[in-house]
Amino acid sequence: TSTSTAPATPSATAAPVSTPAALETAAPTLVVTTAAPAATKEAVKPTSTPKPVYTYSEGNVVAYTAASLSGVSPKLAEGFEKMYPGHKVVFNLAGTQALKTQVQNGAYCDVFISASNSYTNELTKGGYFVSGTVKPLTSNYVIVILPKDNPANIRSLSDLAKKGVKIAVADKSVPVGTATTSVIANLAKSANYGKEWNSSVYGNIVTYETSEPAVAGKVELGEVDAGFVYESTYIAGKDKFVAISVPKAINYLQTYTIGVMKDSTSKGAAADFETFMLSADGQQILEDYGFRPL
Amino acid sequence: MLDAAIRKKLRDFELDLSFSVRPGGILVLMGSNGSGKSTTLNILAGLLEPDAGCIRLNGTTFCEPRRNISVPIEDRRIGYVFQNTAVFPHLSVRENIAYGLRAHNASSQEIEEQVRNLIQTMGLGDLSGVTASRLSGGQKQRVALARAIAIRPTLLMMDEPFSSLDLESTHTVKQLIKTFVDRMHIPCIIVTHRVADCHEIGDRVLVIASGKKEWEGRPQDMPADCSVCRCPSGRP
Amino acid sequence: MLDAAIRKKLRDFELDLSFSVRPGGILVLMGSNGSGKSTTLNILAGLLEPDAGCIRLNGTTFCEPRRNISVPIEDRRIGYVFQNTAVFPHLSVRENIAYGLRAHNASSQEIEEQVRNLIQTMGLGDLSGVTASRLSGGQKQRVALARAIAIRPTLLMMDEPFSSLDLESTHTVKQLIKTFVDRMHIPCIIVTHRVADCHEIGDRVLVIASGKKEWEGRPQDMPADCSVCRCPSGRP
Amino acid sequence: MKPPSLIPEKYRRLFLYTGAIVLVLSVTLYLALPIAALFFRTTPELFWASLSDPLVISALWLSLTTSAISLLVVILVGTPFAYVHSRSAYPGKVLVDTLIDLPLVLPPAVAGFALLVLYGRMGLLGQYFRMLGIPIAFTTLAVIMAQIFVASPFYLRQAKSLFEQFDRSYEHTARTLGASPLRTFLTITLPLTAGGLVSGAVMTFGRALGEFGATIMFAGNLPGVTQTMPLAVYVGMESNFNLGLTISILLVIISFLIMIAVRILTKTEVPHA
Amino acid sequence: MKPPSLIPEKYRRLFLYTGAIVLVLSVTLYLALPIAALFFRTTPELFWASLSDPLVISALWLSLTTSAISLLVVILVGTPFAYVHSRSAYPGKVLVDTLIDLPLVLPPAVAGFALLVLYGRMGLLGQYFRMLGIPIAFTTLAVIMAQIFVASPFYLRQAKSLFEQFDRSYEHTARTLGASPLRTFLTITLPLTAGGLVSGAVMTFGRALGEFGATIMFAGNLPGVTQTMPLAVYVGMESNFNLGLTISILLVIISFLIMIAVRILTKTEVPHA
Ligand SMILES: Nc1ncnc2c1ncn2[C@@H]1O[C@H](COP(=O)(O)OP(=O)(O)OP(=O)(O)O)[C@@H](O)[C@H]1O
Ligand SMILES: Nc1ncnc2c1ncn2[C@@H]1O[C@H](COP(=O)(O)OP(=O)(O)OP(=O)(O)O)[C@@H](O)[C@H]1O
Ligand code: MOO
Ligand SMILES: [Mg+2]
Ligand SMILES: [Mg+2]
Repeated sequence: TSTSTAPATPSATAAPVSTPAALETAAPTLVVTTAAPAATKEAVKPTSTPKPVYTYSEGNVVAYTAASLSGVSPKLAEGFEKMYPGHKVVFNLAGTQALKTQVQNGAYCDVFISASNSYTNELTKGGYFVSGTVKPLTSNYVIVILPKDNPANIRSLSDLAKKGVKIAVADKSVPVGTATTSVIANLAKSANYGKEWNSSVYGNIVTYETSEPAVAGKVELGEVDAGFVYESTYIAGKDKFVAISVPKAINYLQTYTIGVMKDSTSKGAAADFETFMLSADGQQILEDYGFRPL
Repeated sequence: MLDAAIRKKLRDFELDLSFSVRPGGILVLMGSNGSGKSTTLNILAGLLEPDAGCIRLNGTTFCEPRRNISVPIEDRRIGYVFQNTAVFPHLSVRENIAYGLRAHNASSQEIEEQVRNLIQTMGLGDLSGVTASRLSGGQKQRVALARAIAIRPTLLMMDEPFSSLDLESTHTVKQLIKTFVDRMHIPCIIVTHRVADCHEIGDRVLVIASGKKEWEGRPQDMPADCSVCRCPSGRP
Repeated sequence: MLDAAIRKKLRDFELDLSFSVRPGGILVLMGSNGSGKSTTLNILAGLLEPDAGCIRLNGTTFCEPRRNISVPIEDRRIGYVFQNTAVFPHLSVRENIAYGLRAHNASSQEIEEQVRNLIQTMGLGDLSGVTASRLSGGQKQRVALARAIAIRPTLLMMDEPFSSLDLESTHTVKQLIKTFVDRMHIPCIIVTHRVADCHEIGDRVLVIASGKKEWEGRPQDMPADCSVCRCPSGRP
Repeated sequence: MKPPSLIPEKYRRLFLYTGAIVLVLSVTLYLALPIAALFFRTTPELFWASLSDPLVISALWLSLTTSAISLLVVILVGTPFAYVHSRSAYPGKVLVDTLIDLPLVLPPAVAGFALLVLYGRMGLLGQYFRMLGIPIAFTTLAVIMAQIFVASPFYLRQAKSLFEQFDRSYEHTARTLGASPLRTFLTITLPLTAGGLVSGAVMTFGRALGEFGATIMFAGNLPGVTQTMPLAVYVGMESNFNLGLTISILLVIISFLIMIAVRILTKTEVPHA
Repeated sequence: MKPPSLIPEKYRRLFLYTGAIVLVLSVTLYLALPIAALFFRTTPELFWASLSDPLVISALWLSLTTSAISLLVVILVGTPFAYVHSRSAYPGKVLVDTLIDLPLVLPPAVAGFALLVLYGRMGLLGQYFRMLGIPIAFTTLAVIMAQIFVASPFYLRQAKSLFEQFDRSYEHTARTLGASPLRTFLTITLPLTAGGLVSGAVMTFGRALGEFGATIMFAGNLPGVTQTMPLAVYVGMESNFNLGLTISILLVIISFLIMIAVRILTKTEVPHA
């Protein structure tokens, strides 16, 4: 939309780190949950390998983190501090596109968690990461959420094209927005929907938000009838939303990456944080919040 | 005919006066500093509400707190020259004088003529286009006077109108006021500290002290022991 | 001794004057409205820069544009009473009078004493704690005078200081000024429109017209055809 | 009396002048340099390219029209309000005074959220508007409402304090000369406070033109409908630095032109009494 | 003369009063209702819970301290600047006047961006600061710099216009009484313009406290370092509306208290000449 131009290429192949969307045959239905992992309420087990080799002052990690991790971030901090007593992490949460711009203009951080391969690649090309530290972290599918009371009575993805339905999406400069754009394009290409559906859906969009949680917020308030967000947001907020899943075949699997910054002054702690995030404990927390393991 | 009876509590004393001024008559209001002269005029003009009393001009009640009557300031058509002149600083001399005429919807021809006359009579000829904030003290005073007279008021009140005028202007202005009041047949009140002014222009004098009437009468009857004539040195 | 020679282009004419005032002497400055009296005082005080000329007080050059000299206003120690009084509206009568003393770092005892004396002499006794914005016209004028005298100036200048004063105050104030100027042995300039004032308080008179000297001399020698004495009706 | 000597005086002036120059320069540079820096980062080509982008044009147009409407509403309602408020004593006046200030300290996003809670589809009032078939949130009307909410205090405060400090004797004189309260206001009070009011209006217009947080919360971000310049810049800048940059410069230039126009239009010097 | 009759006068008054009441009520309600609506959406429990959240506390503390520092800097530098500016004629004065206004119309995000382009690590000046080992962008200093940049015009404009309109004869009198320019300024000009200056300071403080766009661009959103209340609210609101809401209410209450404190502190009535 609007003024953004550049990274609008949703093609999964363009991004080397990306994982192609897995296939799933499920038809689009009003769902309680998709094939999402079961939310385990079991507490994070303290790891058996704490390595407090760094002094306390070295233990502060600044993590620039994609906004879609907002909900899970306190749990991640808790888990990290449990695994590495003495370490601490602070999150700067914003749309990946904003974080990227900040870093390119001199913002200091130790770890960067991106929700988009194209931004990861852009930063990698710019030489911002310690080489070899950039790793896939987790992944996420796009899903359509509706307010609990479903005021527009949306039963299927076709209903999104009904006249008067209000839809919120993220701007295509936001990773989830990129994913949304390609999901809608894929749906439009499929037989069930088509061009007309496509233009009606675009006609129903009332706002292009600047981060993923902002889309969810508009839905939660009941101000829009539907919003395109990540699965994780729906799973973590099941009491607030109902959802319509998008078949995996035509969905878009967004891959998150994590990397340690070259300018980091506490690379050790940063590496520890990355280790934690990729550890079983870290991955479990992400899964609990609806992220898909790689 | 102006009939006024006013009562108002001030900081240091209570103002309590009643007096009348006949049409064509000039009442000179005298009294030492802070005796309540300006306050009296402000009440007559409607800028201050009295606590009690009644103000009637030509049979119309302007103000009577007991009956909850108070005619809006702009409908009283009183020509009032303030002690501080209050010429409008953003308007030219000409526009200052025309202000009241425009407010009363005078025709532009009438305005033109009136203003020209007044500017000439007041000796403001060269200054008609000058912004009023750039005038000297005496020039401002003359503009304020011309402005008040221009609206052909039904009552004319002036607070120390000669204080900054030079001798020649004082004389001209006095003549002008006398002629105007006579021709328009309206009551007029002038506040002054100079006994000479009473004799020259007043036909009645009201001396007040601490808000109360001390003496009232014809100028020539003024007693020498009156507070405003008394002079410690004996020299008048 | 004040020696002044000033030249300044004004809107309608050029001000071009030179005069001297001896210590203890009172010069009465007269002239019709807009003749440049207030402007002259403003130049002496340093509020306006003259185009040319030289102002010297007791041997010190206050201002000489040619030599690029201009002593800051606050170092001239001139007591100056403005035509519009300019009493500080946010300060009480007492604080208005004390203002200059505080600026000159007088001891608090000295301030206390001076202020008490002046309030009494000026007849402001009951008003000492009143905020100056709530004073009557004449009361403000007396505060302005007391304030200027309080700093024991080396030159005293007053712009129509009696215009709003009642007869008694006028007399008191004149006495006060005469005594003060005499005792402090300083030059003094008073602007007025009343010929009577010249005789009562002045020892020299300077009459200006359109910024130029018209006549200068002793009050008793003032010619009857002088612009400020001339009166169209013949009555003085 | 301290005899005024010449040398110290000379040095004192030098000192004063230097101080004044340093002061003026530092304030000026602090405000000017970042803006100048923007110009260093773009090229004329990029600039012209962005100028021909229809989305930029529509955002610009939307911004200017909504801000102008907001300003108009604020002036038309706010001026009489401020006058009545400053001229009368009524119960709860202090409360109203404080309320006027509140939107100033409210983070814009919160302001937008508050508007949504009130006028949104599910909002306290919004549900009734919805029944009447009048949508408010996510419309251009919402953009204007958000701008008015966050920007009006700047005008209201200014107008209030101007009217409170205005010398009443001018108004009184005009009334005795036969002018109605309205006429007095229009011919005396207004011209003599015009300088300050224009200053307040400029602040209000500026705040409205730059409004972001409340707009995106309450009105959303839809090109052509609710995407004002700040939203376009924000969205654009995050992904495409240079585009954001050129739009910003465009906005700086337009702002500059508006400011200069205001300055010329209000050149009529209003002298002090 | 039109004979003033009594009945029409009575109706006129009624009409005027009704108009005035409607006016005051509508402005008050427009500003008050959205804020009141916020209170409807929270519960005391949520409110107390958010109060004990360390992130909320640190954001609150950061906001209050940075805004206070910004205000202090603006007052200390801005007051003498505005005075010098309004009292002297110098070449380029019109330009400086316009520059002061520019940050007003600049969308805050663009302002933050401009600061980044200048002081950022790669910035025109920032690279030299970096060599000196002084990082600016994305530090608490950047928060303050951003606040000063966007908020100072509100104070500067106000102070400028107050000083310009101030009746010089008071200053002149004080000078003849022996007061230095500084003393004159402190004892005469300042007390007589205090009401307006405080109003300007409140606007500046409010603008700094609510600053969002420039801060997130230039200083980032790092809890404890650069995450001020508006940023915390924004982030909080995105993930948890009720949390964002309660923080907002907290901010409203604090703002309200500050406003009332200012009102009480400046109660000393400054009468007009
Ligand atoms: N704004 C005000 N607030 C309170 N008291 C005031 C105000 N203005 C004047 N006063 C007081 O009211 C009394 C009457 O004042 P007023 O101005 O009527 O006197 P005046 O007779 O006109 O005196 P003057 O000859 O000095 O002009 C005085 O004691 C004065 O101090
Ligand atoms: N601020 C100003 N700007 C321009 N011209 C002015 C200004 N103030 C006064 N003048 C003009 O300068 C001339 C001299 O004015 P000045 O005030 O010195 O007269 P004055 O002798 O004091 O008169 P008055 O007896 O009326 O007070 C007059 O023509 C006046 O109109
Ligand atoms: O970078 Mo996000 O998580 O798509 O807002
Ligand atoms: Mg009086
Ligand atoms: Mg004069």
